[in-house]
Amino acid sequence: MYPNLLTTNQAVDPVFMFIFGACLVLLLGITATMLVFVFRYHRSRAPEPTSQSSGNIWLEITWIVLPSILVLAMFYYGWAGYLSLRNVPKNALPVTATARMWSWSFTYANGKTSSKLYVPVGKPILVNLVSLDVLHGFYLPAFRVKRDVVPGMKNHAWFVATKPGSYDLFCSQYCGVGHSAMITSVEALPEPQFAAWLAQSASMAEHPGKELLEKHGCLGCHSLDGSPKIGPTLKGIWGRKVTVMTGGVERSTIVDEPYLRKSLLEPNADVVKGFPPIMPPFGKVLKEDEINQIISFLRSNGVEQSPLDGKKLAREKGCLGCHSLDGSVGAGPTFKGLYNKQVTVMQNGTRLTVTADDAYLSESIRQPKAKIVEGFQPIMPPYPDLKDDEITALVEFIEAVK
Amino acid sequence: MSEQHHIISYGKLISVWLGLLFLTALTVWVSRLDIGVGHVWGSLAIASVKAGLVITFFMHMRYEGRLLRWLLFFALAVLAIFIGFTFFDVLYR
Amino acid sequence: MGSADQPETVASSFWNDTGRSGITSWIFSTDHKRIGLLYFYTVLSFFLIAVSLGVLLRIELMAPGRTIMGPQTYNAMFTVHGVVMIFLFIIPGFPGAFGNLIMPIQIGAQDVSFPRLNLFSWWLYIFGAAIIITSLFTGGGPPDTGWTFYVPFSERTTTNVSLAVFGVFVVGFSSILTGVNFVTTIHRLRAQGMTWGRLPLFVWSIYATAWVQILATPILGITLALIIAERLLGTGLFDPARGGDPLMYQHLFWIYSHPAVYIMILPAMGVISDVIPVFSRKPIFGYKMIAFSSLAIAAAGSLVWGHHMFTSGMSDTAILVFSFLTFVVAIPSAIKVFNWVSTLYRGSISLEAPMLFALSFLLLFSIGGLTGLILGAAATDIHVHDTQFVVGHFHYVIFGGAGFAFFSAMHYWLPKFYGRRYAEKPAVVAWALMFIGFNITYFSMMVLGMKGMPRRYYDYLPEFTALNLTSTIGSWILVSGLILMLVNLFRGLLKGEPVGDNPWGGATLEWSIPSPPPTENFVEEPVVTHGPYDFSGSGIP
Amino acid sequence: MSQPQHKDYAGAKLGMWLFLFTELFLFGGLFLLYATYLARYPQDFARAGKGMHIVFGTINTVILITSSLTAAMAVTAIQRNDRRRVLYLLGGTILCAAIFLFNKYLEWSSEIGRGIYPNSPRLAAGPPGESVFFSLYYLTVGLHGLHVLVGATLLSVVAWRVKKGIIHAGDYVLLENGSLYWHLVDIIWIFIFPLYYLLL
Ligand code: HEA
Ligand code: HEA
Ligand code: HEC
Ligand code: CUA
Ligand SMILES: [Cu+2]
Repeated sequence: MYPNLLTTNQAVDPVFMFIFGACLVLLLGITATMLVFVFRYHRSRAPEPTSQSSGNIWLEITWIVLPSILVLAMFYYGWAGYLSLRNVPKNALPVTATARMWSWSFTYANGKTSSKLYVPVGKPILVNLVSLDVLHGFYLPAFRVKRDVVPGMKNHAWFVATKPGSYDLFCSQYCGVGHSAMITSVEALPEPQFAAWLAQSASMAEHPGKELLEKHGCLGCHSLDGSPKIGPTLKGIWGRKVTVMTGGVERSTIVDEPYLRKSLLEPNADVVKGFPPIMPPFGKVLKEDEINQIISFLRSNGVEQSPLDGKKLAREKGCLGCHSLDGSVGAGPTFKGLYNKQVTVMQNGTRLTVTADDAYLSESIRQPKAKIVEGFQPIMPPYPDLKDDEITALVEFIEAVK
Repeated sequence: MSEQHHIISYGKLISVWLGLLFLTALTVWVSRLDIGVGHVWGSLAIASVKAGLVITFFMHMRYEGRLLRWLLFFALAVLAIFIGFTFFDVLYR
Repeated sequence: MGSADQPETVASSFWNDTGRSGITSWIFSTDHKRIGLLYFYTVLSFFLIAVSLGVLLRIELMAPGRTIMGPQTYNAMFTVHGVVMIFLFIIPGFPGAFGNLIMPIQIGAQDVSFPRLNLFSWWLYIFGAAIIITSLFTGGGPPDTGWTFYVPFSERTTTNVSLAVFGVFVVGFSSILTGVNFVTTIHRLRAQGMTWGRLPLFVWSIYATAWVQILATPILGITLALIIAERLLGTGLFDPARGGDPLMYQHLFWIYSHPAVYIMILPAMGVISDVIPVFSRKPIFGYKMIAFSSLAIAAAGSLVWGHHMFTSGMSDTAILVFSFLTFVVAIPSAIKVFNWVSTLYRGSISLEAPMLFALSFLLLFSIGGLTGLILGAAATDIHVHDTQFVVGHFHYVIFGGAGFAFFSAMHYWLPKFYGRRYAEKPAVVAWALMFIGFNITYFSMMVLGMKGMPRRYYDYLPEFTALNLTSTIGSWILVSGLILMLVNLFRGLLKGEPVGDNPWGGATLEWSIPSPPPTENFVEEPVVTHGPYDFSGSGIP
Repeated sequence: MSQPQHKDYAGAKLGMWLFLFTELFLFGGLFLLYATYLARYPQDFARAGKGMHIVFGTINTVILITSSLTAAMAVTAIQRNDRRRVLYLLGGTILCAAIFLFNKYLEWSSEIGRGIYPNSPRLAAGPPGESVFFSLYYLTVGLHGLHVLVGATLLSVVAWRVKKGIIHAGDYVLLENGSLYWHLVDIIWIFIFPLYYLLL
């Protein structure tokens, strides 16, 4: 397909051959000479030394100059090969690899994410490396490619798979307990299959939350496009900082789930500054799951979303880097049979036993440091960008792992 | 004790001190000038002269044997290399 | 140690002719020989601890998945293994033990320049070691960062990194003081006639090492202090979120730690340069070149630290420079190897234990060094960096090189201080076991690395099973050899045949004084009239 | 023991110089970081440097230079066997050290009062280079302050020994080494001063 393309293997392997070859010759030469001398001049055969020579300037010059030339050649080939590793072909397909303790996720130009690196055969891939926490290493032994993934730094690597197949992808830079489990693979697919894979994304239905907004007339007072109406616009409301009047006192708060819920049920408890207290309470009108759907819609800022797959999420967010599904103990407790189990946890230095119900599980995900399961280290990172429905999906997924 | 010890007169020490004070004033004055990056090199140059004075007279280097001078030079050169070589990375990244 | 190990039959020697007795006559002694033995035994104890950890690491890796420990334990274990081996065994080992025991005698001095400082160094070492050991059992548990303490991980982990790092800091300070002491001693206390051209090569190598200790160790000190500051004060100097750069940590760390590998190997090369001529009864070939190449390695070796960072995202220019310089350092090592081999030519070679260890050093160090070339070349390092190949490389140079030289030195010099010697046959058997076991263990690791198995992996894919198992079995052979060697050596030192003043026929000064030496080393100040390898002048049969 | 306790004067001084090298390299690591971060954040460094108390810096420079003078004069004085004067001069050095540290204390309190200290919310909110600058500033100056403290203690011990007559015109290597150490502390400051107070 790209006959003239230099692959990373072609850049590196000859250098290996050359240096290994030279070293082997040297090593065998030195060993053989040594053994011959030891044998020939062993005290049993040579009771007295037959020479007291203490040097020979020409010999020494020879073995300064020759090795110098040799190592310079090694240096040169090594450097030349390295340059090809750095020269990214122009037509390379960009993919972003995100590393975190202890999992990989790959993002393609069209926004698709995956926990394995799918690539088309024969096309160079440019991997942009992003770390969310500590150092990791992006290592593809099959392609002789390695680059550290450094937080705050834009590193990249490129490679091309010439044959379809599955290749190991390791984390090479030590990054903590899950380091050796931070393994995934490169899946090289023939071009058409890859294109199909890339295009395939779950077809998205209209979000049920939006229908509810229409149905209950919310959109009469609130816009979805940022324009002001009687009430504040709902565009970008999630996470927004608002100033509200609570019982006549001014305070500022962040829009989150409890806030939205309260805004629907008792709209006049917190009134956004600059707006009249005229919104009716919806407590009698909306059912619990409808409220959840509305909140989930607002949370997604009106962007349509596919229903969440907890298992996929758990893999992508790296939960499975620490939590197993088969009962084995990793860096964190296993998810298997966790739901409704009695767990012993440490909270602020006191030991207590709790039931792993929905509330506990979502707290464990939101604030991992709040309750630490006995026998584990407080290393689970917080996930500030996990949205509520994602957490719900995760909890549901955990519930399902029996 | 076998070695000879040079005694530096108070007068000389005080003149070195005056020199150091003058250089301090100079470096503060230079820092007010508007010469851009020149400041870095200017103030470092003045600081080096000051350090040189301290080493030469206060620390008696002027009256020491060759060995110590060489060693000092060597140590400073190594430090300069440590810092300098790091710039092969920092400057070209 | 203590007076229990003291050979009973010796007359007046440094074992018994001091005023004090009991343990305080040791731990407060300023005699370089006693301090040397103190170092020797403490260093050896740490070696045995770390070696046991190494064996446990291998057992864990025997099969994929969990074998005997969990990942957190494994990570802590290789960290402690590395830290203890590097900072408590091999770096203080040569200068502290043999540098102290031998160097002053070889230059014809009664002691080092600052004997009290010397004792203080040992105490600092013990103090630092105690802190490191304490850090394993307190706080958040043993550190799990690897011996390199890379940020940002070392700043985030909840294990007891700060304390361990502080311990290493203290040990580093001890190493600095030893270096200062030795450079001064070699400049000031050489006996009459002991010109620079007549210094034994071991002294030359200790001299070069001492310079590295002086100039590189402070950088480690400040680097470790910065880790502590980052953890405790949150200075953010290496934290990208606050403008820091994690790579600057790596620069600082390797500015010390690459030269540090020469702290490990240079004295070892010195031992080899002393042992090979004696057992060949022939002057060393190219004395000047070997002496000079020690300095050259120390100097050029300070300029190559970047070769540990080829994949880190360092600039390509820096890779060019550091890769080039890495190859430059290989040249002085090559000179030494060729000169050692040439020394054998037309000699009269006797294969006793010290010589066997020395010759196997040649082989193992060459393998280790040549694999270093693979690592030094930019293209090939990319593939093998952070894999088992690197682990193989450095065990070849450190254990196969420095370690085997240490064993050679133990067999060669310890009889001098005990007046008794080990039995030859078991020593040879032990050597053979170790040599074979060593190659099985570490060669397998190099192959694993070529196939792509990363290092610091608690678990691995099934395709790596066979070689890992081989390596583990090799480590057991190695263990049996080591145990046999130590048992035989110490039995011999305590109960073995007495040796004369000069059992091997050496020409350096330590063989001209009684075994064990008297406290003041030389009854009258020696006047040196011939070179260190001039076997014709020393009246040997 | 037959070993005559003869003093190796040149050896002691060589040893001291070697030790000073190691101190230099200890600070060298911080200077290395300074240099590289200056290359990366020149603007931020300039802005941060403007916020420093140049008056404190200058006064402290003068104080340290003067303390160095008295330390150097103390060596001359002991060579001339003028022990009383040695004590006065060393006293002067130690006094300078105390004033220096006191000034430092005032300066730091004022900065901390303004919300400038490692990991402070103010620095966290500001540009990254500024946070790096001040972290380095606190570390370098803190380490230097520690050395001032150690140096002053050392010189006090020396002064005490001079008083006891252990150090005298015939054997004063301890005094000389103590003052060498003090000069090193001074030299380090001579570089810290322009780097943190005057640059850009
Ligand atoms: C005793 C310790 C020691 C010694 C002596 C050496 C010696 C050398 N080392 Fe090694 N090295 C380590 C200990 C040591 N190393 C350690 C501990 C690490 C890992 C650190 C970590 O990450 O944990 C490491 C890692 C390491 C790396 C980084 C690898 C990576 O992480 O990617 C590199 C890269 O260049 C390297 C290169 C070399 C070279 C070129 C030499 C040269 O000095 C070797 C010179 C010797 C020879 C060349 C052989 C003898 C000569 C001949 C047989 C004659 C013929 C030779 C020629 C013609 C050239 N070493
Ligand atoms: C002086 C240096 C030195 C020495 C001698 C050794 C010796 C050994 N090391 Fe080494 N090792 C390091 C320095 C050293 N190591 C360093 C610096 C690292 C890197 C750490 C890091 O990544 O941060 C490392 C990492 C390292 C790893 C890699 C871990 C990983 O990346 O996953 C492994 C794995 O096999 C290993 C194994 C061994 C073994 C089997 C030995 C064997 O040679 C041990 C041989 C054993 C014997 C000969 C047994 C003797 C036993 C006894 C005498 C029994 C007495 C015991 C009791 C009474 C309880 N070491
Ligand atoms: C860095 C490793 C790590 C990652 C990644 C991680 N966790 Fe955890 N998790 C832990 C650890 C360790 C604990 C136990 C300590 C604690 O309670 O904080 C834990 C505890 C939990 C608990 C409580 C379990 C119990 O037994 O009570 C839940 C639920 C949980 N995690 C869910 C998740 C989810 C969902 C994700 C991904 C979005 C995730 N974790 C990602 C390490 C991790
Ligand atoms: Cu991520 Cu190792
Ligand atoms: Cu190195």
